[in-house]
Amino acid sequence: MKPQNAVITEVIHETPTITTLKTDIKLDALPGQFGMVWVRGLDEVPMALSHPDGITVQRVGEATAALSDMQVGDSIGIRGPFGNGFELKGNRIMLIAGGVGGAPLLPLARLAHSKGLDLTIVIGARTGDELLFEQQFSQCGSVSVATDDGSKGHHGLITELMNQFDLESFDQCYVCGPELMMKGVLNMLQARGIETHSQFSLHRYFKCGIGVCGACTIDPSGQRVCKDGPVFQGDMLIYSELGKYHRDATGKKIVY
Amino acid sequence: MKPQNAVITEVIHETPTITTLKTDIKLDALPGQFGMVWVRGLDEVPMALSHPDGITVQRVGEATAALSDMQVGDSIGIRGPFGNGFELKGNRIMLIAGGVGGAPLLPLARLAHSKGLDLTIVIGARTGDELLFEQQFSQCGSVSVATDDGSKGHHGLITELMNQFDLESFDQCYVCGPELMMKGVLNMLQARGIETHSQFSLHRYFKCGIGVCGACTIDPSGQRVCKDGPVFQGDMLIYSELGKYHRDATGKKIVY
Amino acid sequence: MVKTDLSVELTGLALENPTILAAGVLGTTGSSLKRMANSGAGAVVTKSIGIEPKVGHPNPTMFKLDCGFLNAMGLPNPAYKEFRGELDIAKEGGVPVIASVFGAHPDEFSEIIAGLDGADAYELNVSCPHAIGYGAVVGTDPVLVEEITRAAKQAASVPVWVKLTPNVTDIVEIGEAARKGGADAVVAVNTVRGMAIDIHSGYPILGNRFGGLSGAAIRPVAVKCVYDLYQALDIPVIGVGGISKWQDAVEMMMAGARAVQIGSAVFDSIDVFNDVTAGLARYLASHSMVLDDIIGLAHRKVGL
Amino acid sequence: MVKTDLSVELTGLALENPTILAAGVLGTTGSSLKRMANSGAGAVVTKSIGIEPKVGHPNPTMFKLDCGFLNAMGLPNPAYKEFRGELDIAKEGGVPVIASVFGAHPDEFSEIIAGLDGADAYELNVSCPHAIGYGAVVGTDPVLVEEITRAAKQAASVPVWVKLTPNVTDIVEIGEAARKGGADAVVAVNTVRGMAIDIHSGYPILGNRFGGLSGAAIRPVAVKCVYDLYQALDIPVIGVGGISKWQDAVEMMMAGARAVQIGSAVFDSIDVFNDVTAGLARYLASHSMVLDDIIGLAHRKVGL
Ligand SMILES: Cc1cc2nc3c(=O)[nH]c(=O)nc-3n(C[C@H](O)[C@H](O)[C@H](O)COP(=O)(O)OP(=O)(O)OC[C@H]3O[C@@H](n4cnc5c(N)ncnc54)[C@H](O)[C@@H]3O)c2cc1C
Ligand SMILES: Cc1cc2nc3c(=O)[nH]c(=O)nc-3n(C[C@H](O)[C@H](O)[C@H](O)COP(=O)(O)OP(=O)(O)OC[C@H]3O[C@@H](n4cnc5c(N)ncnc54)[C@H](O)[C@@H]3O)c2cc1C
Ligand SMILES: Cc1cc2nc3c(=O)[nH]c(=O)nc-3n(C[C@H](O)[C@H](O)[C@H](O)COP(=O)(O)O)c2cc1C
Ligand SMILES: Cc1cc2nc3c(=O)[nH]c(=O)nc-3n(C[C@H](O)[C@H](O)[C@H](O)COP(=O)(O)O)c2cc1C
Ligand code: FES
Ligand code: FES
Repeated sequence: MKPQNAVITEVIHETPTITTLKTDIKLDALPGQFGMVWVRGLDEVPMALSHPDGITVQRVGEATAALSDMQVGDSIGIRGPFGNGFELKGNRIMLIAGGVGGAPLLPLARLAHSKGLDLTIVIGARTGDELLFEQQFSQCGSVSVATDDGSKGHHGLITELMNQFDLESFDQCYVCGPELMMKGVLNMLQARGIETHSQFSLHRYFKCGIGVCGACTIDPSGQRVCKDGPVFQGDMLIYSELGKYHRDATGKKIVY
Repeated sequence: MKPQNAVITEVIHETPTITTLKTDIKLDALPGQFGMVWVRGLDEVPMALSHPDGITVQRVGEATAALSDMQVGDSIGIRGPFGNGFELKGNRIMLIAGGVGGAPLLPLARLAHSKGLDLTIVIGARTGDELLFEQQFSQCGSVSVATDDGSKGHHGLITELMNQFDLESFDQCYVCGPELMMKGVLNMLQARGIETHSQFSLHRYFKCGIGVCGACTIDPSGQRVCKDGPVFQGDMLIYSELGKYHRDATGKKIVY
Repeated sequence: MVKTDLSVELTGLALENPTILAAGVLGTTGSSLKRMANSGAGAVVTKSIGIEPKVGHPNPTMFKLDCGFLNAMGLPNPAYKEFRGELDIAKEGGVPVIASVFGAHPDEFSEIIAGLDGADAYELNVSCPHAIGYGAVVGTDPVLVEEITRAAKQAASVPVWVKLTPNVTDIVEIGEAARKGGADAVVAVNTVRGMAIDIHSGYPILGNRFGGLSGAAIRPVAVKCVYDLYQALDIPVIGVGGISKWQDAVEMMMAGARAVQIGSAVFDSIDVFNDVTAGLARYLASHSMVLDDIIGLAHRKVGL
Repeated sequence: MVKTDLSVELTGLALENPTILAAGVLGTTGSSLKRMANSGAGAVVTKSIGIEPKVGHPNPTMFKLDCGFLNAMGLPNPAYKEFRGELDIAKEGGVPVIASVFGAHPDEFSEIIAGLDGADAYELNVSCPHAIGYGAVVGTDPVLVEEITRAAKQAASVPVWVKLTPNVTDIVEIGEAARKGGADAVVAVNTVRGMAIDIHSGYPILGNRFGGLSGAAIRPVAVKCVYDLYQALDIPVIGVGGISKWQDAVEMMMAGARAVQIGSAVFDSIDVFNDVTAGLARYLASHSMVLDDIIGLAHRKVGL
């Protein structure tokens, strides 16, 4: 499909580096699915659909800066929804969001809450100001917070915070955040033998976004993050490149 | 659409020059619709779908000769159904078939009969042997026959035979046959002011068969016989080229 | 509601709207051309007319694919003498009538143009991909294209458009040859060479074995050709290839087309001209733009 | 039920079935190539690899159209030194691995081939339509194609295939140049040049503005190219372009392809190789034919 035109209707500054853009179009997406967001004349980048009609962008480079600076009335192109999305399983679930990783998890939290599920949500950030969607998540379940600098909640890593819970008591864990954090979470789950009860949303360099070009495939399965993912069950990732390396736009391996 | 493959399952010699080919495919056609019948390696010609699974061919030239000589197990290609087909109107109807013009009218007779309509069927041919579908038509309504040589039925033109009927008493007349015969019928209906109650199936040189190339358009309306037709209401034809001229494969006018 | 103005001046011709019936489609007779004018076409192009009558290739001559259409008509036409009278009837449609002309060398083009007097413009078909000794052979040679255009310009007292084939390594080279020969506009594109085979039997489906691809399948090809020609030439480009919706017309005009031709899409409906025109008008009104704003817009967006 | 034999000998390589993963599609990594081998491909072709790392064009680099796909990846690749290791992983898939190679002149091709030792064959991409200074520029010049092929043949101890662009006036001329240079097979076709414009903004959609059309839209174009090449050359032709169903593979083989490559159709399902193979087997069985019976059948039907 060609990109749909989406006009910005609302700009919400969530944190000093993260901005939500609401638009005039709704995409009928599953939680965890993404869109290819086109900043015309510049670049097209994958973004989780944090809202049916919106995305939540962390400023990291050129395209995300342009998005973060958009005003109401500006427009972008969106192709999607793409990818598989999260699958709700069980009654008692945990969501683990690191930084902008909260973006794909917010619609999941809302869906789970609307179905009456018991939600425990662990969110982490570098610093208190950067916590994403704390308030929105609170409306869906009980929220625990960790910050690297201790400015809010637990001082330290999300994984340390997770240790305070009886992880085996959750039917499913849903995870999105920086790769090394996700690797840490996966290790914890694996240590407890419950990695099959987890779903991770991965990040790789996307070109086509539709499963054809191969830019986003991961080793050793050859699975395409854009089409077979971005959500993978934890056990599928154990012997994978996750946390070891990823590839840049040329296809070259970049070691973490 | 590409041609469908149709394997000949039955060959019926209807008259010395007319043959019905039954095939292993059924086309869901309205009476009066046609198919483009491909004799591979030779030509593709329009043929009324005289049966859901068959056509009825008069030997006139190369393609029709090849079709007439086909054996069970041979195959042809068919694109279709194309064109508009006849529209059943009223309770008491007359069918007027000259020669192979009976081909598009047979499925109409069968449909009308199945709906309990009152059918009067007038069929004509050069000679008695060449009368097409006399028996099949008899199962649908009362049949009158005219032959040019008087070998069967009325000796003379179909139009003379029609004079024996109270034409105004029919809700609709359906006509297919040689062009000058059709023109004669149209004149008769027009003289009685009932040309709006008639439908004529026309014959013009077809190339594309799907309304794009323009080979089959008639003057002065520019209507396409293959797509807007082949069936036209009588009044649409009064000031037309019908009976005056048609065009050959180059587009040149050939005067009748 | 104010009616949006879609009129466009094209090589001196005044078109009420920028949609034109493409050559070879419903252009066999004057009546058919008139009907298309009455169906909303801003101008109509005749079937390509030659010097001698031609019956064209054996059937099948055209069929629909999942994506687009294939045809190999083989330039059937009754020759210009026989066709001349159709022009007068076509002109009763009240829109410019463009005579499409094909030949094997410059003199033939001149002779036909002289014989088909009364057309509002001529479109030189130097691009038919499936007529032996004509068409593609002619249209792939820039020297010949320039000569033919020059001869046609001399013979004609009205504008001359040159219709280009996409089946060349560099369409701009041919477009430049046409411009040098004096073309008032180029028309891009004719069909893309293609072929389909009947898998039940192994026979090529077209009577001519191969032919030209048209319809939605070739729109991206046409858009690219129009884009390149607009960038290279200082004469108008008329875009044709796969237009069936108003969105397609907008895209083609943004690529640089001053007007568009529509061919295969009459398959779906001959109302396509009215539909495209209505959509264009709505688009322009809702964006507060006029036609000139969208013509070539893609070039201005990327800063040429 | 006896399993129909679909194995085919192709330039000395033994393929279990005649479906091959096309270059640039899911061929960025060894694991991905291996996965496609496991999904039923009879052989796999890598992403085109060059001499220097390239990030390729900015996104959007590919999207789906109503008819086909447009892409302008811009030959992203990590250069042959970095890629060498992926070949070994790919070979674990158990099917022939063909390294696709691109460059600007003969020496580059030689250097890359020497560096990418271990491939079962090389496919020379002289046809990418959207890499400045590479690809189409190279692939449209018969002299250069012949030289590149000759240099590649000298550097390689395994078969060399040459992949052709359809964006030329006469693909047979280029195919003949490849054959003269010693090509073991030609592969036809690469993408057809094309472009699409975003009508909401006027921007060309592809980051590179224009790119290559693939998928169903180009199948008739590819079939025609394969038909012509089969007729003209005495080396095998490998058909690629728009194949997504077994019927498409039958058609391409009837046109003359000894094997087929499948690219864009992985969009619908990576099971496409198994599906096409299963359909081919059913077709042959029900017609009591073997693969050789359908290869080039369209030529035999019309008596060449
Ligand atoms: C499935 C998925 C969902 C995502 N969802 C979100 C989200 O909801 N919110 C958010 O802020 N970010 C999200 N991202 C990350 C986002 O795509 C990158 O931050 C963005 O592409 C950076 O672009 P840039 O031009 O600003 O940065 P650049 O300066 O171009 O690059 C910075 C880094 O961003 C990443 N990046 C750049 N281009 C791409 C690309 N085409 N594909 C993937 N990564 C790229 C690379 O790691 C690169 O090193 C998601 C990524 C994926 C794969
Ligand atoms: C809508 C329609 C339905 C028809 N239904 C039947 C039918 O059910 N049974 C039947 O026997 N005939 C039917 N015909 C006529 C039939 O198409 C021609 O008899 C046939 O095309 C002759 O082909 P040929 O090669 O045998 O003859 P040729 O020697 O090629 O030509 C003899 C004459 O047949 C006509 N003809 C040839 N090719 C075509 C063509 N492509 N399109 C139209 N006419 C052509 C011309 O008048 C020509 O002068 C129908 C025609 C039309 C338009
Ligand atoms: C049935 C048919 C006949 C055609 N005949 C001609 C012709 O005689 N002369 C010509 O220049 N182009 C001819 N064309 C090409 C069209 O004018 C047009 O360039 C092409 O079909 C692409 O446009 P489309 O996709 O809108 O059909 C023909 C096309 C079709 C489909
Ligand atoms: C995303 C994408 C990337 C491609 N990259 C290459 C490439 O690197 N080298 C090459 O020779 N062809 C490349 N191609 C062309 C394909 O190999 C193939 O020739 C073309 O897509 C037509 O086949 P298809 O219709 O099955 O996709 C690419 C095609 C696509 C869609
Ligand atoms: S980004 Fe192209 S396959 Fe995933
Ligand atoms: S035969 Fe082509 S329009 Fe009727």
